[in-house]
Amino acid sequence: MLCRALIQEDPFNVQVETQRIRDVSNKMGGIVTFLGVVRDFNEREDVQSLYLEHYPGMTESQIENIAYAAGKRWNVLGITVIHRIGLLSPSDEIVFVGVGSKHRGDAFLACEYVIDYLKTEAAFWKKEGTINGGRWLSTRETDFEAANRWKQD
Amino acid sequence: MLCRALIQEDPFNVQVETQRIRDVSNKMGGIVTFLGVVRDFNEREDVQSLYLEHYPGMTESQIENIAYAAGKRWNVLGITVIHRIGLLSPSDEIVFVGVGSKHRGDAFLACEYVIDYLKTEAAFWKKEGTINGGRWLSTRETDFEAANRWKQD
Amino acid sequence: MIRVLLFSSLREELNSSSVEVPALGISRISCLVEKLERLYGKSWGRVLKGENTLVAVNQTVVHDNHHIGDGDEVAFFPPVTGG
Amino acid sequence: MIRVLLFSSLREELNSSSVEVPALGISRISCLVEKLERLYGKSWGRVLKGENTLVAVNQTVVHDNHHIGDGDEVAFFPPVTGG
Repeated sequence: MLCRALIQEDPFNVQVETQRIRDVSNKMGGIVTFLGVVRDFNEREDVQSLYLEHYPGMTESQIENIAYAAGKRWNVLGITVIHRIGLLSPSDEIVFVGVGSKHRGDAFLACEYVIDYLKTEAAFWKKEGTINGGRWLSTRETDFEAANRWKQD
Repeated sequence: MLCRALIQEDPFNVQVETQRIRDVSNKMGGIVTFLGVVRDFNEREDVQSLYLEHYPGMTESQIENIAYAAGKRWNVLGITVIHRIGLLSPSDEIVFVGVGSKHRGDAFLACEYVIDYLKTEAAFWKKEGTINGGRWLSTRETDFEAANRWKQD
Repeated sequence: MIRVLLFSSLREELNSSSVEVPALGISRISCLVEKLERLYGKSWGRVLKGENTLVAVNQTVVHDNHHIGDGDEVAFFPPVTGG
Repeated sequence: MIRVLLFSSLREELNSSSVEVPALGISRISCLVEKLERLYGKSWGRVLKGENTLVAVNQTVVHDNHHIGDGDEVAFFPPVTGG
């Protein structure tokens, strides 16, 4: 299983990233991707910007750990995670999770697993900029519930 | 819910298609995509090409029906399905399913639902070209099982 | 007239992608198949009555010996294998 | 020395992203927090002992009053909100 974890300010290209996963193996049958988008209504209205901070070094290894845990649990051939940091605007892409596998069922499960754990375990922090100033977000209860589902086995 | 169903010989661009889904609504929070790839070992080895045929008119409306059924069942904002026809080679992308929604859980479920039903219900037929000649494929048992899961509610 | 379409392996086996037959006396799919057999030979009956052959009338798959008539489009094909 | 890192709202509240303190006499996180409080003021104790504050030692989140020592990197931050 090939894992690629990137944290960057620049945008990413979903076409390039999915083809890169496709080319990992000639056994590739399907690629499932999740693309997170900055919404303009996170916890309150009038979000004008989103600032993202991470813990250099730790965040990357947390993402790799999550990806390898997914690779142990399901039959996957390649996982790419790209998370943007810095200043973003509504409708910007913020996170890409791509999982390629021989059979699509594994790719769907592994992709959702990775994004669910990434949301609750990886060291990123979001600050919304609104017309009334900035505010650090708190973790959503629904994200904890999403991650906890994977423990019920 | 905005639905787009295309059947074409040309390749598609996943970056362009995901951005198109993203731009459907400013409430978009996440986009889940499935990308099917032509493998070189479908039911036997040495696959050199894959030829795809469809039933013009019927196939498009079947895809739209599947997409609208997904849109009734989950809270989704946009669904795009692109299926290629004609002559393809191993590692070519053959099908794209993209689902955008406010919350990612809906997008994951709807995307998997659409590809599962597309595999068992939509009028496409695949013929493998191998070094020993051509052979029409038969439906995989695992695809029927995948589609049947959605009936157990 | 009834428009008959054939797809995939059925098209290849019968070496035909579409034919038109007069609707006169044809009220059900079984009548249509008998007519096609008389017009084009026994192989048509064998293939169109095959265990795995599916039938769509006016682009909707039908599961029984459906009523058909003048102006209808009737398609025969094997199980689908897309995606 | 022990390297202390602060992230997100904690960094902003304490107006500092990293400090280094001598490791002498510091064997646990609680000792480190007391030392930081003495060096930089009560607000450090309040923020670092906050109910929602998480601690990582050498880039691994620890859940109790972990042992630490010379050369360790100790980070304090709020619950994560990525993705």
